[in-house]
This record gives sequence, C-alpha cells and structure tokens, in this order.
Amino acid sequence: MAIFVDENTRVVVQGITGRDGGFHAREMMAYGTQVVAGVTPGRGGQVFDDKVPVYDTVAEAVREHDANTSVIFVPPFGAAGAICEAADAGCKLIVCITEGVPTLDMVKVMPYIQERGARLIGPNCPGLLAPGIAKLGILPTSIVKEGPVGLVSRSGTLTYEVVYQLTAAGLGQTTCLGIGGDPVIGTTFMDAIMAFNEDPRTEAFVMIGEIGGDAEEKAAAYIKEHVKKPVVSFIAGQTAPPGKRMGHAGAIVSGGSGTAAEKKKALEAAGIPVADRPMDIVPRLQEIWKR
Amino acid sequence: MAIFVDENTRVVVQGITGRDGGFHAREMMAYGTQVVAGVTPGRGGQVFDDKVPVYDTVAEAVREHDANTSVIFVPPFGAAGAICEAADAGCKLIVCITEGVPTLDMVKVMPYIQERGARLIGPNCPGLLAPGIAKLGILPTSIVKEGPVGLVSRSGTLTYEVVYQLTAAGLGQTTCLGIGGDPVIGTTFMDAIMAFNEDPRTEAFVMIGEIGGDAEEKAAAYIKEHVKKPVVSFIAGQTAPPGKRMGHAGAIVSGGSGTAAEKKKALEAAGIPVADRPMDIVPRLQEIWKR
Amino acid sequence: MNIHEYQAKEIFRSFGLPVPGGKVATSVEEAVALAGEQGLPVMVKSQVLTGGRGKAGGVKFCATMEDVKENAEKILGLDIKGHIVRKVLVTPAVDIASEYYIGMLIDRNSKRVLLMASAEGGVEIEQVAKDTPELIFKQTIDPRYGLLDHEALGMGMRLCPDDIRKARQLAAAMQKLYKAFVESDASLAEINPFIFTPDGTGHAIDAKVNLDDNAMFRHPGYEELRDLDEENPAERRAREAKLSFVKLEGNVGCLVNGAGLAMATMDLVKYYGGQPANFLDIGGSSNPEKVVNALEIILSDPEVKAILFNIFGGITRCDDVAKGIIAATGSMDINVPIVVRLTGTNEEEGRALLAETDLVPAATMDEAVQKAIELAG
Amino acid sequence: MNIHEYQAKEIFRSFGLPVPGGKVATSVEEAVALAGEQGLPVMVKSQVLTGGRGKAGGVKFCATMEDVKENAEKILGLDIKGHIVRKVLVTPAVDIASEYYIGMLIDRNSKRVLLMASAEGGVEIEQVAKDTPELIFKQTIDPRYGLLDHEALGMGMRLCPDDIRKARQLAAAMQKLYKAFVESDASLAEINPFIFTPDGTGHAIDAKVNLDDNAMFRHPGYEELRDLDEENPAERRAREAKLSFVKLEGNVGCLVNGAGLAMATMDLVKYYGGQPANFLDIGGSSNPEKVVNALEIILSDPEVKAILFNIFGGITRCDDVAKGIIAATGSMDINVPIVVRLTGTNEEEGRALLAETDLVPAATMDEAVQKAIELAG
Repeated sequence: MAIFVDENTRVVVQGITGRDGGFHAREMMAYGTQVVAGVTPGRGGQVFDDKVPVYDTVAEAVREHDANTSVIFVPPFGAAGAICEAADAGCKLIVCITEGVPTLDMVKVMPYIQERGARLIGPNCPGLLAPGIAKLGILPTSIVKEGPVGLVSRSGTLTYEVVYQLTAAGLGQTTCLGIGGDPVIGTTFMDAIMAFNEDPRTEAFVMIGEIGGDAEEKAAAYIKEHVKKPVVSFIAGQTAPPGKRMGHAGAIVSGGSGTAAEKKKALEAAGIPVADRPMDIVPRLQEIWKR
Repeated sequence: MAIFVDENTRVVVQGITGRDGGFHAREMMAYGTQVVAGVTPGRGGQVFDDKVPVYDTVAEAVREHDANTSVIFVPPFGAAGAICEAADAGCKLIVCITEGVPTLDMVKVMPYIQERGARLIGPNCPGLLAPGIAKLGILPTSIVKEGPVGLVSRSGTLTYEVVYQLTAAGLGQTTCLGIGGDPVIGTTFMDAIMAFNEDPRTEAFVMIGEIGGDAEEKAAAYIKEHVKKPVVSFIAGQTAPPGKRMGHAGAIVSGGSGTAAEKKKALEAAGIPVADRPMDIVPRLQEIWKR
Repeated sequence: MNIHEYQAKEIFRSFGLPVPGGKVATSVEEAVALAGEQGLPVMVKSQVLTGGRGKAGGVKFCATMEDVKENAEKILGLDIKGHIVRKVLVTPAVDIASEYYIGMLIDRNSKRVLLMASAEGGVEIEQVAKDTPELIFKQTIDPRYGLLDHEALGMGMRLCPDDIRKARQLAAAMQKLYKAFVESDASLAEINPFIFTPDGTGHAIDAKVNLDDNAMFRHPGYEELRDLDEENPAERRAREAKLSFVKLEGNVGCLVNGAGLAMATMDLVKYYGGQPANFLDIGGSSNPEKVVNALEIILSDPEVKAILFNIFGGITRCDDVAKGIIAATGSMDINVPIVVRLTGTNEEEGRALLAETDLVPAATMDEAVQKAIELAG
Repeated sequence: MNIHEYQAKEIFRSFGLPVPGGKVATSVEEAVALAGEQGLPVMVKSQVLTGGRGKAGGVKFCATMEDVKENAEKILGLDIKGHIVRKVLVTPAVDIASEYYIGMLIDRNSKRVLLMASAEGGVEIEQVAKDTPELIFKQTIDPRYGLLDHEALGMGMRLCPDDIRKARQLAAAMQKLYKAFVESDASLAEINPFIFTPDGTGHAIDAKVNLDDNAMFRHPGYEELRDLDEENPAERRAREAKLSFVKLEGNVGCLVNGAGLAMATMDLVKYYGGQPANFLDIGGSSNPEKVVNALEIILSDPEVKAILFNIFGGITRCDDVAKGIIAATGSMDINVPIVVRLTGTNEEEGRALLAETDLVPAATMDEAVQKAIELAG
C-alpha cells in the first residue's frame, strides 16, 4: 500500500501530445503505471506512441477506459481549466505538474473539485511516486526503492536529494510526494500526514518544508496530537531575505512571518527533530526510529 | 399540519422598520404568527411596536431568538443579499415578498441557499398562509378558513379570489401558497405539489398557473405519475399576446411556447380538470372529489 | 427591454466579441457616407425590434454605392410587421464559409443560464428546435463558476469537430457572451449567425439582446438604449407611470390589481364574448394618482367603450379603494361607463360609497365582466 | 509584482473606489505645478516600493506653495531603506475624522481570499495584529459568491457600530476592493487608511497592491507598471531571462536546479561559515544558453569569488547537464573557480566529462559547498 494510489489507479495524461507531457507519460508507463489514455483537444483519435489512445476530452477518456486519475501537463493559462475538466469527468485524483498557475485560478478551482470529491496534488509540483506501484508525475524512478518511509515535500529537486539519501541508506519509501511550492495547493502537509499516519505500510516519515505560510506549524500541531510514528523534518530557506519570492510563488517571508526559524521552533516544540543539513535527515530519523 | 410551516415556526422579519415590512409584521402577529425578531441594519437595539426586538443582522436575531424562518420585505436591490443573509444565518424557510428582483440575482442565490439547506418561497410572491397555524407574507387572513384543501399559485390577488371562493363554499385550506410570478423562483409547483401530496391533512388541492415557462406541464406529469389526491387547475393568460410581459416577469409567451393552451392541454392529458373561469374551480373540484 | 442589433453589438464589442465595425444611419445620404467610410461591399440592415427582417427585405448586400443608395431608400421607411424602419446599420459585408448559432437565456427549470448552440446557424433557431432538436447542443451554466473552459471548448468541438482552431474561437465567443450576458443583466443574448470567413476567422454578424427590466437600476446608461419610436405611446406612458400595461385590440378597458387577476379578467371578458382593450395591473395601492394615470392611459384609446375595475381588496380596505376610484374618476371627464367590482376587507362599505356615484357596482368578477361587455355594446 | 501607491490608486479608481485625485511629479517644478492645479492643501508623498515612508520623512502635508516646494525638494532624491525617491504623488489633503484599515490577501489555510479590516487604521497593521489581534476583523470570501452584501455590511457595522451610513460606505469599499483584487489578479490589496472626513464621506487615501506574477499573461498592460528604477539590475536581467534570482550579500555564487534545493544550498553555505551571493534556480533544463545567462548575472556581482553548481539530475541526464555547463563556461571568460556537483541519472558519465576541464567536481552537496567556500577564500 501507499497513500493516494494503488493497483487500481488508471491514469489519463492531459497534454500527452506536448513535449513534457509526452516525455513524462513515457516515463510513467516505463515504470509500469497504467496510463490508459491521453487528452489533447483537437487530437482525439490519435494514438500516442502506438499504445495510448488520445481523446479530445477527459470525459471521453474516462468513459472509454474507466480512468480515475489524471496527471496534467498543460500550460499555466490552461491548468485550472484542465483540473476542473478532470474533476468534472469523475477523476478522483488529479496531479497538476504545471508551474506558474495564477493563484486566484486555484482559489476558484478548490470548491469545484471539492464538490466533485476529487483530490488535487499540486500545482507546481513533481507529483507522487509510490515505489513498485505507480508514478504520477516527474519524480525520477532511479532514486527510489520500496520500503517503509513516507516523504512529503513542498520542493522538487530537494525531495530527490532526500529520497536519494534514504535509498542510499537502505531506507525504501512507501510514497514520495511533492505537494508543490505555490501558496494555494490541493493536498497539504496536513492531508499527507494524515494519510501517512493511517497507511499501515508507512512506518516513519519525513516532511520537507520551506519558508512561507504556516503549513509546517499546522502539521506540527497535528503530529504532536495524533501521530505516533517517527517523523523528521527539514526546512529550507533559513538564509532567505524577507519580502523576496524564492523561486516558488509560496516561498516568501512576509510581514515577518513564515520564517524558517519560526517553523523550526514549532516543529521542535512538537517533538519533531529538524535536521540542520539535508544530509542529517537520515541520521536524525535513524536516531528516533526504533525498528 | 400544513406544508412548510408548523407550530415551531419562529419568524424574523427582514425590513421590519420599513412601511410594508412593519405593516405586514403586525398583520402576521395579529394572526398569531410567532414573529420573534426584526432586522434592519442600523436599527439594532430598537423595539418594533414595543414587542419585537430589532437587530442589525439576521445572525444576531437567529442567535438570540432561535428563529428558523425569515420573511423579507426589502427593496429589490437588497433582496438577493437579504435571502443569502437569512440562509447563512441558518433560516431554513425564507419567504421573499419583494417584487422586481433581477433574475440573475436569483440565479446566483439558488445554489447558495441550497448549500445551506434552506427553502425559499418567492420572490415576488404573497407568501404562505396556513390557516390556524401561521401567516408568512401578505395573504389576507379574512378570506381563509381551516380545512382540507391545499392551494398553490403563481399569482397574488387571483389566489385570493380562489381562496375566497373555496371559503365561501365551505372548503377550508391547509395551506395557501403563492410561489411568485418570476422566471426563477425558489419553491416551484413541483415542490409544492410533492409537499401537498405528502401532507396527511391535505385531501385535495388546487393549482393556479399562468402563461410562461413549463412549470405547469412538469407538475402535470408528476401528478399523473404520483398523486392520487384530487387536483383541479386554472391557467390565467389565454388572451395574452405573444412576446409581451404580462406584469409578472415570468408571464410571457416566448418563441411560441408557454401558452395557456399548451398548459391546459398538458394538464387535461394528465387527467387534471382545468377550470375555464375562476368561479368554476370549486365546482370542478367538487365534481371529482368524493369525500 | 428589447434593444436593436447595433446596440447589442455595441455591448458584445465591449466584452471582446469579434463584431465587425458598423454604424447607424437615419438617412440615405448618411448610409452612403458610412459605406464610403467603411469600404464596399457592405450590408445595409434595418434596425427594428422584430424578427424576420431578412424575409421582409430589410437586410441587403450592397456591392456598389448605387446598391447602397437604392437599398437604403427601400429599407428606410419600410414597414416590417408593423415596425417602421427609421435606422439602418451599415456594416462591412464578410464572406461566409460557415454559420453557427450561439444563444443564452434563463432556463426556469435548472434556474440557471442555458447556453444553446448549433451548427445550423443563420436560420430561425425556433424552427431548428422544432424540426431537428438533436442539432442543438445545450449546456447549463453554474453561476458559481461561470462557463468553464472545458464546457465551452466541449461545445466548440461539438459544433466544429474537425477544426480545433474554429472550436476554440467558438468557445472563446461563448465565454465572452456569457460574461456579456451576466454583466449586462440580459434575459436573452444571441449571436445568429456566428460565422467563419474562408480564412477561418470568426465574426458575430448578427446580435440580439433582451435586457432584464428588473435590473435596469444597476445600469443607468441602458435607459438610453430604449427606442421610444418603437414603443406604443400608451405603453410608454404606462412605463413612465410604473404601471404594467399591454395594449390589446378590444373595447373593454380593464383596471385590475395583480397580474394574475388581470389576466384572468381579460380571459373572462373573452369567455363572455367581449374583447379586452388592455392588460393593466394597478398594483396593491389605492393611490388616486395611480388610478388617474391608469384611466388616462386606457382612455387614450378611442376604441374603449367601457371600463372595468376588478379589485380584490386583500389587505387594502375596499372602502379606501372605493374612495380612490371616486376621487380619480371625479377629477376627470369620462364619457364611458365604469363598472366596479370590489371584494375583500370592508367590501360592503366600499360598495355603499360607490352607490352614491355614477359608477356601476358589481358583486362578483363574472357579474362585473358581463356588465362591462354589455355597456361596451 | 509590487506597484506604487499611485498605480494602485489608479486600479482602485477604475473599480469605483473613492480615491482622491492626484498626479505624479518627478521634479520640484512639476510638483508645484500640480499643487497649483489641485489647490492647496496637498500631500506630497514619496513613491517608493517600501513601507515606512511616513517615518522616513517621505510623506508631507503642505498648506502653502512654499511647503510644496520645500517638501518636494526634500523628498525627491531621499533614500528610504535603500530606495531612492524618484517620484512624488501630489494629492489633495483631506480632513480626517476617523481612519480604518481594509486589506485583502490570499489565505493559504482556507485557500481563499481573506478580508481583514480594523478600526485601527493608519498604523502598521502587522503591529496591530501582534499587539491587539482582537481589533482586526476577518472574513474569508467564498470565490463562488464573492463578498456578499451581508458579509460586507457585517464587517462595516463591526468597524462602525454607531453609524450605518459609514458602515455602508465601508461595505461598498470592501466589495469594490474585492472586485479589484480578483480582476487585477492581486496577491495583496490594502487601503490603509480608509478615512472619513468630518462630513462623513469616505476616501481611500493610501493604497498598496501586489500583483500575482503568475497572472501577468492575463494583464499585458500591467507590465508597464513595473518600475525598472526600483529593480536591482541583476534581478531585472534574471527576470528577462526567466530565471528565479535573488541578490544576496555573499561571495559564493550559486546555480541550482529547483527552488527548494537552491534554498537548501544557500543555507548550507551559511552552515559552513560561508555567505551565498544569491538565490538562483536555473530550472530543469540543461540548456547552455540558460547557464550562460545565469553565469553572466552572477558574475556581474564583483563580490562573487567562487561559483557553485548544485544540480540534482533527476530525469535530465547528468552527462547532458555536464555538457551544457562545459559549453557555457567554455564560451565565457571566467576568472573565478567553479565547483560542480552533479547527482542523478548518468552521474558518473557527467563527472568524467567534467574531469577533463578546469571545473572542480564534487560528489555531494556538502563537499561541493565546502569546496566553494574554501575557493572563495
């Protein structure tokens, strides 16, 4: 088991005929993910790589192939629309990789997908990789390994760095999840933590935060109250100057709040070790995790 | 019993300090309706007629007096907002008397009240009078009488005319309901008919339609399928020219549909007698009603 | 409120819809000058508030300035279903490769705005709806989200399955039309046809908009769109006096409180073999001024031979209503008989007051209607 | 994107908010002329993209033309927290009877726009939030319905419990501010203060707006609002090259793929006693042109003494990345040492390619950071 995916995950790739969509669709399929259809308006009737039928709409793709999940690679101006389309077509899990989606588009999307009972991951995220089960997004498969550790992160390559170290230390993963660096995202730290906490295969997990917002503080409070599994954290951006957006639209210290120091304090107050360096994450986890 | 109201109906009057709101609040109270509070922004703290406390917001009124119903007498530009406020404050029945509310305001209001589980009657309607129980709106109490007949109508004074004749013939009413003459209204014929059909005290009922839309046709189909109680109908506007709005915003024959003739045909096809004149309604009802 | 094509196009243009240029002329000279400005060929289109302009010869293609002159002469002053053409729209003629219908209206059942579209554009959509309803695609629009990208593009692809570029243009037009509909408080908005030229560019070449009368308070500028020439003088006066009034062809003038009762009264006049002269709802009040206005409007019609008041008092007391009627009729010089039926609170007191006047009292609606028909002769 | 007060006011005005008139001057003469046009008294307000203008002497009341001249002279050229004042807003001074704060921002937790308002206007709202949070009222706004009448009026009455007229003005201002926020794709919009004059009329006399960079594609006109004088030249170049870059004060230039890893790299430089010269995310590609741009931007800072590439290959192959770095550095004349850490697919091949160059390879992030600090001296 993993969180959010299982062997019944049947994927539609929105934007499959685009450069990124095509590349990553192949990567997902190569990992054994059930990519059952692609969607590009105007390309209905084509077949992607002689394997995957392409439709004009997600509704047709879902109807024809009983899909339940969508992974979205479309340009920013079309991303919110693509998410709504997937939710409206009945997809219950939607992973939006697209970077640069206007925040108010996401604000508007949220109640729409909620009314349709869909879970969104992202946007502006690497997606999810459940080793041995499925890959939904762009996480590199070469660095993962099946095992008992969950990982959730607002970042992309920093996640890879940590996964790489976990795998190198022989600690495989149940699910590696990048929730994205935007201010308004579908699945939050809290959602991921609740899922990891309930997932019987996840024995311990790692949470990689960064400056901006207070999602890490909220997660810390929840963990303190409800989570018995070992958790270690890391917060990027200790040296970030206030008022500047550090790449991610959500990574900004504003009005003196959302600092790495605050987050570290909240996490430690909740009993969660916070690694000073990325390479300290595995040792800190091993310290508290009595296997 | 009646439909939509009972002895627990506790009413807030929005616009109680206005001329119409004040007048009809008094009338409602005189009939024994539990008017527990009034609302006029900026008049919070006043007491209406030395009896009813006035609040700035419906939320306060509901909180202080456990109200569950609102009757709205505010100008057209404020009506949609007043309905939303009542629903948001927890009122489960909202009667909007106001005439002249923009149709798109009502389109926007509908999902809002639905999400909050509230029923709306109106706008542009005389409201509801359940003889012996409560009056919510402006129907004249002098013409009603307790009894077994339900009455639902898109009209105001035409309703009074029919109620008057029912009462004169000794046929009292469970509930007299004016649903309003606008194109987009909260409670429809269908809703009212389902309620009358389920109400054990209502033995027979009368449906007063008029030109425009196809609510009468829809109701006819439902009655044919589901209703065993005797029903008689009347349709106003046989002589109305096409394309002209006959007073009510919803009373218009457009593109050749919504005519009185069509409605009459649909009702008769469903086995519902349609009276030619208002004064034929009671006799037609007595014909088919074996008491 | 119904507005002209050129006014609807102005609204559409302000919401970014692709509307060809064009201006309105009220004389042949002006039309010729506009055609010169815009360059040939042009369309000369009558601006009247009724359908079937094309069939009536009110829309003409003009390849030369001679054509413009000739057609403008023919069209200006033309009578189309009782509407006299006073204005023509002179607009660039475009080559038409394909035509579509896009329309929005309030759907009473879903309580939402309904988008309807069809590849059978340029013809009467009511006819398409009757003959081949399967060629009309529909989409109700959730007011909370508006017309979403996938809904609009889905419609576009249904209309134009083989050309995504055109499908996207249609989708964009539908989204803009929805914005125009909502922000102008329309009750109907149509583009018929939306066309593509041979090079694949879309244009809204005809436009129809009805505005919600109830929302005019939000759009003070729209009052200027009202074409007073298109309005019956009695209806205009009624509108200014805030009375609901519709002119009919009969001789029994009706003053009724409430729209439903007013319609039922008209129907009853007809039932007894008479002809109602009008629909008029004087509302709930007993204000003599309103009654005076109503009477003046009705009496401006020389066909009216009798007047029928049908008032169900409801909460308003009948004696007050009677006083209002007596005051109003007393202040005027009226040469036709007036039948008054008053029912409701204090109806006997009301009738007693009427008994002292020339007004003819009646106890029931039936009696009143029959008396009025008889008096109208 | 942060914009100036005068630009924010222009947006607010276009949405119907009551903003006093006012124009921008770039010279003392112009300021005096504007004051003459508008009539005394006026405020002369520095236009810089930072807070605390008042405390720094950048906002002055001017009762006479002498005052205008004197204050414009003082303010133009003033350095406020590193921002040089190049423009002043000259705007009519209004009498203030009471002051309110109205602001909107994106609330990450509710995933909605959050309205905040306080009767403690005209002061730093962060301070109010810290000291007396109970004086700030909040309302999250459902994007499906917008700020509803009763929500806005409820806020207005909480701010102004004893004056319904003022409460209504505040409510209307909040609803307009919401419309402005949404339609301009703002991420922050504040009126601080919204004031009432002694006669009870409301005015938005200060304005602050941040626009969502991600939504600029929808607002082509907003690009003109960008004040290039306020931008660090290196940051401007990075923006034009579509690189995420933030200038810092250290000497270790960092080129990292991914924002999170870039922050973690900076943090690690600091951890080992070094000082990062910048934040820079070169993104996922191995495009040599992007690398050249990034290097040029970093090297434009004379403080930079060493350069650190930290690349986690992920799906991009490390040999491709290495080739990109080699091509980029080979085409340039670079006088500082360059440490390269490459991890991911084909990392050994990548390192083998680097071994044939002057670039200093490193196997881990820690090693790379330590080497770069050492080489920076």
